[in-house]
Parts: sequence; structure tokens; C-alpha cells
Amino acid sequence: MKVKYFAWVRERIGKSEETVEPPASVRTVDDLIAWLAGQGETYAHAFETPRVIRAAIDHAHVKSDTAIAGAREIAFFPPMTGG
Amino acid sequence: MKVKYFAWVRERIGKSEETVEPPASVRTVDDLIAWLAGQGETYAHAFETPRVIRAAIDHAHVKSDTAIAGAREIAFFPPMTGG
Amino acid sequence: MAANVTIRIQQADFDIGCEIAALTEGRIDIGAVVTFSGICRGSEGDEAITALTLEHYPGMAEAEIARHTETAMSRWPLTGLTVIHRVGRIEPGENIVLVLAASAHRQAAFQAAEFLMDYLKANAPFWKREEKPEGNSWVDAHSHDDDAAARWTKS
Amino acid sequence: MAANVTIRIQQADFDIGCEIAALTEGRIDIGAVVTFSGICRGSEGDEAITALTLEHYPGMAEAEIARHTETAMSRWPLTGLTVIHRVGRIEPGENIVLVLAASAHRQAAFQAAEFLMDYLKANAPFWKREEKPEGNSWVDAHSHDDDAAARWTKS
Repeated sequence: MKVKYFAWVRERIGKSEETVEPPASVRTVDDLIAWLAGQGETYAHAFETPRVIRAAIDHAHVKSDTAIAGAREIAFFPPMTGG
Repeated sequence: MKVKYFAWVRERIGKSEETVEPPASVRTVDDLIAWLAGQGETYAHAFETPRVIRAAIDHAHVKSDTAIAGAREIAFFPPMTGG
Repeated sequence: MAANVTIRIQQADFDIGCEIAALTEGRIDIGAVVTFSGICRGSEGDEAITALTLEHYPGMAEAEIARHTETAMSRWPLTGLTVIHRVGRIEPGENIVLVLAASAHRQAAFQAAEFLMDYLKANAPFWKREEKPEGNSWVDAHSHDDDAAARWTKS
Repeated sequence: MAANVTIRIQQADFDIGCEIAALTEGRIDIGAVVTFSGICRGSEGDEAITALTLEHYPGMAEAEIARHTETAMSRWPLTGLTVIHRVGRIEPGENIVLVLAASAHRQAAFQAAEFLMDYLKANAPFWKREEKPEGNSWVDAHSHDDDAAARWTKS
């Protein structure tokens, strides 16, 4: 599945998107965050405070316990500051 | 004192302003309305429903029991419909 | 920088872009500008309206609006306020009134603009006469406008 | 006549007068137009700001704003809505965002504009980075923006 990063999540990881293939045990957004945080130092830094991370699946906001099955695109970003 | 009329009060009386000299017994806005209503048919028509008439003394809204002593200009008009 | 307050009662139309520029040009302390423009509609309920004629009480109208812009300035942290009310004959689609509020923050700008509009509707000495195919008539005041104005009164 | 909804995310500035004209031209069923424009300020508290850079999530930003304009259209009797959000580098005094709501009546226009602004602040996928003399930093989200957005949620 495609994963996108925005704002300081993007800056810390050092890329704006990538394709990942997490193991079958990664079922929810929370699981995916935990798995990504184990992919190296930059990921650990980006996801060091999971509760501030917001997620969207296929362009819609989701809660962290949402299942990721069937998602084409998952995005992670800090709280929004538009307007 | 100068008296001014606006909107349908003006139309019914047929003039936009005049100078009046009510007797000393006319002490409040209410008294002045009652006195004006007795000045002829057009005045009676304009003031036939005193509770809908609004008044201002020297450019400030006043209640109908306000004393008129010292007023330079008193205006009578229907409820406002600006904006 | 001091706050700008502009009050105009005029027959001529106004340009919202120009009025915003007049309040914001050269300033970097303004984060939010709210404008309200009131426009003449071509019908009221099922009745067609050909035009409105707006009458006002010269002197009192300016003084009353000024008093209410002062109230707004004291109640919210505003950097500027503009109130323009047209008088005379106005046809459907034409502007009637403009209220513009500028502030560092959006809530103050929204609230001040709403406060001034509610005030203008219920308490500013202006009267509308409607031209309709079946004749002319003075617009009746609406009690909901009084209610809207009353919600700003501190108890 | 059907309601007009325009949503644009762009680097270019916008012209409020043109956007109002686009929603109102040739119509006589609109009595009230409310605009909100958000402008880049030159300071935040005691800190100077040299510029903002706005990042967004293409695709999701448009979809989310569209969903909220639909909510606004279903909640208030609106004749038109325009939302323009700029992205890229913006300097103090420049426009950031425009929300424009048109309706027969003023309350609907005010409420829809406030609702959309509260939503954009708290939930639209945009992020601001501030350039300051002492370095750049991402703007923190404010809990008061979440509170402002939450007041529109029906219980």
C-alpha cells in the first residue's frame, strides 16, 4: 500500500511517500504506526509520540484503531493548521 | 421645539419637520404624542397606534415616558427597518 | 497602530475590495477580515419587489452607528471597522449595506460584524419602502430582528 | 436557481470583489453575502514572522472541503459558497484563505462562513510552517480551534 507523510512527519522521515508491505499482523492504523516506527531512526523520530499523529485512509480522516485492510493510500501527519 | 417625522409618520402628517409649542402640561414623549394627535386628522392618523411609534430626542432613542424638557429636536418614526 | 473607523451614509454604491484595501493596506497586524454585504432581493415571500427606497434620519443615523462602532471596538480587539449604508432608490441585485470588521483573530471579526448588522437591522434610523407591482408599502419591522439585536445586550 | 459551490486550492492570490461578483452577478435571490479573508500576520505573540509556507494534502484537501461545503449547504439555505485556500510561501499582509457564503438571509450566510472557517482551521489537511528570524518551525495546532470546530457537531 502507498503511505504518504506531511509536514514535520515528512521532514523527519525524509520522504513524502513510499510503498510499504507490512506483515499480516499489522491490522490497524496503530499497528502500522508501531511497525513504521521500527523501520529505522528517522521513522522512530517521526512516530515518537503516536498520540499526536493524525491518519487518513483514502483521503478521509480515520481513528487510530481503524482497520487498514483494503486501503490504497494511508497518510500520516501532525494536527492540521490551515485556515 | 423642532419636531421631525420619518417614513409613514411623515407621509401621514404630510410634512417632514415643524416647530411646535405645546402647553406646559405636555411633559413627556407620551404627552407630546397625545397632544400632536389632537392637532388634526392627519396627526390623528399618524399617531393612531401610539405603541408602535418610536421617538428620539436630540438624536438618541428614548422611551415614551421620557421628559421632553430641554429637548431641541424630537423625532417620531415607525420601527426601524435598515440594514 | 490605531483602529480605523469609517462610517458613510451615501446614495452611491460601494466597492468591497476598495474598502478592504483601505482597512488593511500596509498593515501586518490584521489576521482576519469579515465583510457583510446586504443586497436588495427581487422578492419577499411570494411578492415581487421592483425596488426599495431607503430613508434615514440624517445626523442621528451617523451618531447612532458611531456609538455602536465604539461599543464594538470596546468589546472586541478590532483593528478597523467600516459601515456604509446606502439611501435612496435601490433595485434588486444592488448593494444596500456593508459592514467590514478587521482584527488579529477571526472570532472578533465575525462577532463584531454580526453585532453591527443586528444593530443596524433593529435600531439604526433607516426605513425601507418597497415598490411592488400592486403598489408601494413601508416594510414592517421584524420581531426576529429585535431578538437578534437583544442577544448582544449584557444582562 | 441552483447553488454555486467553488473550491480552489492555489498558489495565486484571489480577488474578493471578483469572487463576490461570480456568486451574485445576475441574481436577485441573494440578500446577504459574508466573506471571511484570513491574512498572514507579521507576528505571533512577541515573535516576528517573516513568512508562512503552507503545505497541503492534494486530493484529500479538495475532497474534505467539498464534504464540508455539502454539510453547510444541507444545514443552511445558501445560494452559493466559495472556498479558496492558498498554498506555498505567503508573506505578512498577504491573503491566505477566503470563505464566501451567500444566502437570502444574513444568519445563514454568517453561520455557514463561520462553520467553514472553524472547519478549515481544525480539520482541513493544511499545515503552516513559520519563517522567523531565529529559524523555521511548524505551527502548533490550537486546542481552541478544535473547540471552535466541535461546536458545530450535532449531539
